Amino acid sequence: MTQGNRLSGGQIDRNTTLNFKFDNRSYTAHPGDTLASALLANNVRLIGRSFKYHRPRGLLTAGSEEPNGIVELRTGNRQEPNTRATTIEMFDGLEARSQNRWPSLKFDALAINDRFSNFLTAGFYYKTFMWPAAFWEKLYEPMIRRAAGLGSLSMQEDPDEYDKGFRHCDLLIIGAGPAGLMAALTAGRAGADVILADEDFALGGRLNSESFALNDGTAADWAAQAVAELSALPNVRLMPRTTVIGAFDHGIYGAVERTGDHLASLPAGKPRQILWRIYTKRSLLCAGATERPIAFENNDRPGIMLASALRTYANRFATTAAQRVAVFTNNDDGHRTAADLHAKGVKIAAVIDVRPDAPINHDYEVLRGAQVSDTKGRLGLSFVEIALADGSTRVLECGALGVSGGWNPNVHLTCHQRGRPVWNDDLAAFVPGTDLPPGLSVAGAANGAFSTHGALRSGAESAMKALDLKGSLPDLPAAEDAPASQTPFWYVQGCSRAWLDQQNDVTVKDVKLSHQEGFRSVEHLKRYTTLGMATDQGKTSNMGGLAIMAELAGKSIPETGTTIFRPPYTPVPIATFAGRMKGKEFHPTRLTPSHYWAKERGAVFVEVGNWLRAQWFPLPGETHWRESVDREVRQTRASVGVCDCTTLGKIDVQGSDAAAFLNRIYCNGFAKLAVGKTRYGLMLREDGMVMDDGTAARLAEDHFVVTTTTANAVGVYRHMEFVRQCLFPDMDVQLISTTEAWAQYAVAGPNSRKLLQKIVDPEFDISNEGFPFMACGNITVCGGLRARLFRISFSGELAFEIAVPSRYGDALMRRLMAEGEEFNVVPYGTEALGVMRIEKGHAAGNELNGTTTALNLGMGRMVSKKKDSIGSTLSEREGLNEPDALMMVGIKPVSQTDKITAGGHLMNATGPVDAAHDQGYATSAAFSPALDCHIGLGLLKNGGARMGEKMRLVSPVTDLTVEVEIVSAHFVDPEGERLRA
Amino acid sequence: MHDLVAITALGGSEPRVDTTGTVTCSEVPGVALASVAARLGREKKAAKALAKLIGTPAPAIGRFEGAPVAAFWTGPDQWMVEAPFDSHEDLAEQAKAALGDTASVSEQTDAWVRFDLSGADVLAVLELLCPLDARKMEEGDAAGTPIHHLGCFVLCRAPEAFSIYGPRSSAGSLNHAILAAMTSAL
Amino acid sequence: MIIDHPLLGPRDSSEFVYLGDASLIDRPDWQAENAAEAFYDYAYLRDNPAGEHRELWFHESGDRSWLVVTRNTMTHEISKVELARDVARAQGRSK
Amino acid sequence: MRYSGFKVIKEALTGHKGWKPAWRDPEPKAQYDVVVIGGGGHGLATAHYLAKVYGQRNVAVIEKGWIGGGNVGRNTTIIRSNYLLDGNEPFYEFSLKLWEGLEQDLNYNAMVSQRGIINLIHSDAQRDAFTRRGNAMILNGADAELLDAEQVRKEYPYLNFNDARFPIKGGLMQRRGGTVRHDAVAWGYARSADSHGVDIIQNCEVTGFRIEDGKCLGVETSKGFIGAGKVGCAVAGNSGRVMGMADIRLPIESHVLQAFVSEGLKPVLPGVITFGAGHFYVSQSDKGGLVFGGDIDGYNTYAQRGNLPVVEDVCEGGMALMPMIGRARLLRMWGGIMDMSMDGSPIIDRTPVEGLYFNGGWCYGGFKATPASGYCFAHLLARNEPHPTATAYRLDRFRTGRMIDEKGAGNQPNLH
Repeated sequence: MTQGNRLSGGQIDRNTTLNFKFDNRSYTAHPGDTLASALLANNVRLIGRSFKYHRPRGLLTAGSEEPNGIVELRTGNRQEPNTRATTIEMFDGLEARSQNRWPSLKFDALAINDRFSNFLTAGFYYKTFMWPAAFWEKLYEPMIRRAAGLGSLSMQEDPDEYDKGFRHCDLLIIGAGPAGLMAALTAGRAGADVILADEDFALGGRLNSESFALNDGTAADWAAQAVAELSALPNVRLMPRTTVIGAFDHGIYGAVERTGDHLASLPAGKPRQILWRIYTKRSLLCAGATERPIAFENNDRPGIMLASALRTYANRFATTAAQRVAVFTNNDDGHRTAADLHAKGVKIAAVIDVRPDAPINHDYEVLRGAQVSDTKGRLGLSFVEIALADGSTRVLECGALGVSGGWNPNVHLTCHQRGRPVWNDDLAAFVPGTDLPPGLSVAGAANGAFSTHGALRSGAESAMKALDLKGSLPDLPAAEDAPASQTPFWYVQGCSRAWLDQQNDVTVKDVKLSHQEGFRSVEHLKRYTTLGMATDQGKTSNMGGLAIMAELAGKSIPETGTTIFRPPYTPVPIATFAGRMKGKEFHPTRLTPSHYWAKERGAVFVEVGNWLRAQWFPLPGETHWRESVDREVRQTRASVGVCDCTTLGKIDVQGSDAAAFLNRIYCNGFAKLAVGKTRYGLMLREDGMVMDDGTAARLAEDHFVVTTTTANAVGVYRHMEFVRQCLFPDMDVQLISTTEAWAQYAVAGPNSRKLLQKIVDPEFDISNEGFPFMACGNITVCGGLRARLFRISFSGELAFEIAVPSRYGDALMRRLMAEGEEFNVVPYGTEALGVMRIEKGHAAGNELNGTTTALNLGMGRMVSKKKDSIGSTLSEREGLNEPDALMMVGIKPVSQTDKITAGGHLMNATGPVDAAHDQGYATSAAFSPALDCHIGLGLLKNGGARMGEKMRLVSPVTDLTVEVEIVSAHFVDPEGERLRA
Repeated sequence: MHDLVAITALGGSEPRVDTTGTVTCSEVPGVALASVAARLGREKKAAKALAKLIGTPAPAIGRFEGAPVAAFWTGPDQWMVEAPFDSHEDLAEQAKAALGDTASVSEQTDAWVRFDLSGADVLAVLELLCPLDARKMEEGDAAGTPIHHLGCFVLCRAPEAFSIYGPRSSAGSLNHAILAAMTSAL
Repeated sequence: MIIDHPLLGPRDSSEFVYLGDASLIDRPDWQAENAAEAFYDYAYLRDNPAGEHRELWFHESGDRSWLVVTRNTMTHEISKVELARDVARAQGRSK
Repeated sequence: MRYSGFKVIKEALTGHKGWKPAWRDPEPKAQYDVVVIGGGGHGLATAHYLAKVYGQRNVAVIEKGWIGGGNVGRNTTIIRSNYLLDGNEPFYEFSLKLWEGLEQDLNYNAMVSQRGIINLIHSDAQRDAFTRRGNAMILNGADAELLDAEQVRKEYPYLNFNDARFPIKGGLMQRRGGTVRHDAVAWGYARSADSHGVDIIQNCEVTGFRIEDGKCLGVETSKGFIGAGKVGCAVAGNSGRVMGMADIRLPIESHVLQAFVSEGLKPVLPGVITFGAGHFYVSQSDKGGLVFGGDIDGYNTYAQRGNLPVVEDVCEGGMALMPMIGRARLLRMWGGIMDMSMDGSPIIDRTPVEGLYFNGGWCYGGFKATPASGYCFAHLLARNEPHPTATAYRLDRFRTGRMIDEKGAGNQPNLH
């Protein structure tokens, strides 16, 4: 069958034929079609199944508010579940499948649920599946979960790219219907910086769906002319296929542009969608209105649609759902649908109008004061049963029924900042309230101006007002100006299985039960029945539910509640919010200056924050990482090793008050540090806990270089700026990060001086006398390159840190390796670094975990009581100074071969092993080549007084219990002779 | 003269240049940088001294001025001085000499990577990168902004010609982001 | 959100890092008799108002100024933005 | 009325005429023994345990809106007891045990679903920290398993094991963790409390306390004065506002936490996953929606809505961790107001005002605590002393330096 339901006219390109597949059957369509219109044109009414009862479902609407016509689009790793057929722009080769059915759409096994619907009422699951208790998780829940959900993910990585972008404008106009276009023309002609966004691929809104005239041409012609004029204005940006999804604080709007969804395939590197953050001075919501249905018995059969949707399909897409159509309405707009379809040659079975005084028509029958009382048709509508005004019943044969219960303004975005719409009695609908997001105003049907003239006028007026334009209104095209008053008619009395939420299968009966059981507030109603929780977010169902609840409660609708909406306006792919930040690009990668060299050396890298650092440097023949690490440690301690420590934060602290400033920042004293000297510094948070540690080198009277740990570099800088600007604003001190400016390498081991002497320019004396432990200074290397040298040691060996401008870091590392050959120099990575610092008993990240005090780390005496420093006062609280406070200790296995597990808990040698008897825990552990056994650092209650005590280190989660001895944390060279050598 | 050979921020011996459509992105290693922060109470003197160094009044908020030695505003009474690397590798020393004790100076040359982005459609690339309204930027405008989580500076050198300074260690990530935006937009 | 930086004009809040109540400027005197209690109050207790709130933001991806932003915690409306350094000085903080 | 499968069938066959309101809608009495402010999960649970366990039936719960409208109705429904510190772990394990018996206790199916929660590990330091935590859990009587990367891959093969920026190196699994149907928790507690005589009074806002001579005599409300022997405050994000009426400043700030749900999907995720290198955690509801969240927005607020940067941050985490969710659509986002405390742990304690008790500071961990919070608060209200599992949750712990800081973030609430 080829497009048997095509009508004449429309805005489709008949010259081009596109092929597509639905449920593996091939069909044809034309550019300008949506999947929905193409399916209707091919006489496909059955598209899906509902969530709970698996009832047959067809299209209800022609827009993004669609609850029923949702499909799985595309194939393979581009499979896209729950996609609204009404918004899928047709492309050649499109493939779509129905979902939530098995084995097939026509014969769905779970349709049996419909037979049991009387048991599966709202909230039934809260009342049952409780006995026996174990069955819930073993039987009931797995059963429910298997039935859950609609479409399926491919389970494969999404291959497409997504972008994020930022746009700015004076006026954002949301929606390009009559109001939006007129507003854009008004603002654009005045020279304002305008963005006009619309979710549709064709701008014009309902103008594209109507048959009436604007000026001398059709409404669609006028829309096309307006778009052409706007396109020519350099100050106006048109964004079709762009849904404004949310109104966020201070005039920021989120918008999703579908740049690739209408294409069969994307060119390489082009995004499928772009998430725009639009910064606006003012914004104008012209989102139109959505027709609302009427609830009646069995109103959910495929073929029963909103009347305006039937009209859109006929006028814009040149198609009809059936050749014989009836309309059920409570207002004049429904009659427009009948007239338009009739004009296109579709047989109108009748117009059923609840109003006794409905207008009559000579082309087809109008049943005044009549209501639809039931419908028939297994997989699609075939008959409607009508209760006539005189009490008799009549059955009409028809393949489609257009339903019109009036219109609801699309107020969604006005609610995004918790604004509440207000009830308008004339319209019998909620209209935007007064508490709109700041900067936003509303025009056109979204503001209750339902006639075309009203929308055009309101668009122009609102644009002028938003931009504060003077002068008279622009000329408006002549357009219909039908009165907008509506008399509500929500549901046919006596109906029971009458659907409100067609996707989630919420019926009038469920609302009644909800009321009966006390779930009467709107929020309770929604949550108890799941009304409005489906993928359409209740755009066509919330109002009906609310109206029925109001009637049951004997209150007015506004007394009962309002329906408010949250972002996003329509669902957005998760990938769109993520943009490019995925895979390896999730976070920026920071490379050290020696990275390319290390890569050549075959280093294994590890993520440390955003940095990639060399973890170890395996040599050929080494099969286990421990071999490499042990070698690096041994060789460093035996001769000399080099490690890139550029990642440590470096902050230049300058100014005449620099020393006084550091005195406040560090808990230990810095005022008296001599120029050319470095000192270890311990930094507390104001709550007395250790924030960070590092060194401060005094390069000049008014110039320090402060180092921080890699992890805390950013936080410490921020903290120092806080102290500088907010606490001591009159200190003469200036801060700047120089972390990246300098490539800094630790050169450690007994031969480190000898190695450095080969590259440090001869005029600089780096002998033990000329450059003693903790010395620092500006030097030059390799014939005049400026450099900084610090005699500090993390490894416990004689050691230096040398820094050169980063661009020379690669060359310096190569030079150190070349010059060091005679000393058997070894590059070492973060693992060996970690081993050596544990052997030396230096606290690092595992100990500086934000809950340790200076006292815990064995540095309690460093906290000076003679001066004010951040954290010193609160560090004195009793709870932080108890006799059994944790103290850092060393941990050694009693048996040389036992392993220490970081994260293991310390228990007394005898007695129970449980939380009540916990004595502390191992913070860090490593194999020590120096001691030839595993060692660890730990925090132990009253640890300072427990040296030599035998304890148990237990780690039930790794199934280990080890007998250990508590020892000093300084395993290697406790007197510090090596580093002073 | 020392004998160490520099590499660029992207790790090459030569700067990287990429063109997509009308837009070219060039890595620019030939630039020396030094930060200048006025000492407390010496703000006016520092600005004067800076003016002397760059040959034009110290840049106002959000601006850059001067050639060949230029400066851009980075914070209250703070600037970044920029000059050709070959002639000014010791820029920090020169700046310190010029500013004396009116300001703190730090070498910043290798703290940053610079990419120059130019071409007719450059705005379409920039709007995928940063929240600045680059359309409104004029020659001589400079602003700090995040690009893909990186703290950067964007300088408008001329209509359709911008410089982006980003953290040197993340040069690869920043370059990737710029090239991806170029492919996407052009 | 948009923070209207007193020097730079409107900037996206994602360029900033939030700290908390601007009362954090009022760090107590460490030598005062009630220093322990005053520091406890300073570090831990908050007015946490539902309404106007003065708070500290750091322009991390910008000019590295700390700002005092007066913002309504019910509506997010920002009524005032000041340089924290000026505020601190005005409140008598010095060195 | 007892709920059961039998009852459901009987009602189905007789036109559902017999269902009664789940709770009454009473007018407030002049005086109660205990008034609980806040008809959220914690307040309703408190009332339930007060009545059922502690025999206090002259109790009212007063709620300014509709019950269950706060955080219990807007969270990501996760339950777990994977805490590190001794002040916390016994309490949360007590809570998990109460969850395990909840349906039978309440005669209400809140769909407690113990499908396991896994905290992923991406670095050695993280493994050390999770080893310590797992051990602490086991030593406190909870369950924990440390998985290596291969074991994680076996359970969740579609996580990013190919080109992850921060590779998955393992995970800490608690199999007894899982999810619960959040609304049903509020309704179940409300129904049970009501059936034990508790008055649940909705649309009744507290406007002040009547305090004389340092003793709280009751609350002023939009429905008039309600006298009370004891008043318990359990209002989560509104703690600052309500306690401010009693001139009590708290170590608490109010922040917004956003949460997200996707469109309904056929089952993909059996349990709960928490990303260790970004802000993202996710589970799948029985209806098929992916329920996920991340970090708080980070600024003080009482507005129940957030902003785009955090939405993006969370989705970036999601895509980095499981790139197969890219084409799933985010359906709805919402925000809840979190009572972020100064050490990330809660407070259940007396206050300086006699007869006024406080329960709050739950940060974004309040939902899983609901049963134990209610139980312990009921214990405190009934006995005037803390429940044994909640002895550390003292209001004065910041003054004395006995913080319970799981994250080690210190006195900055938005970092917890």
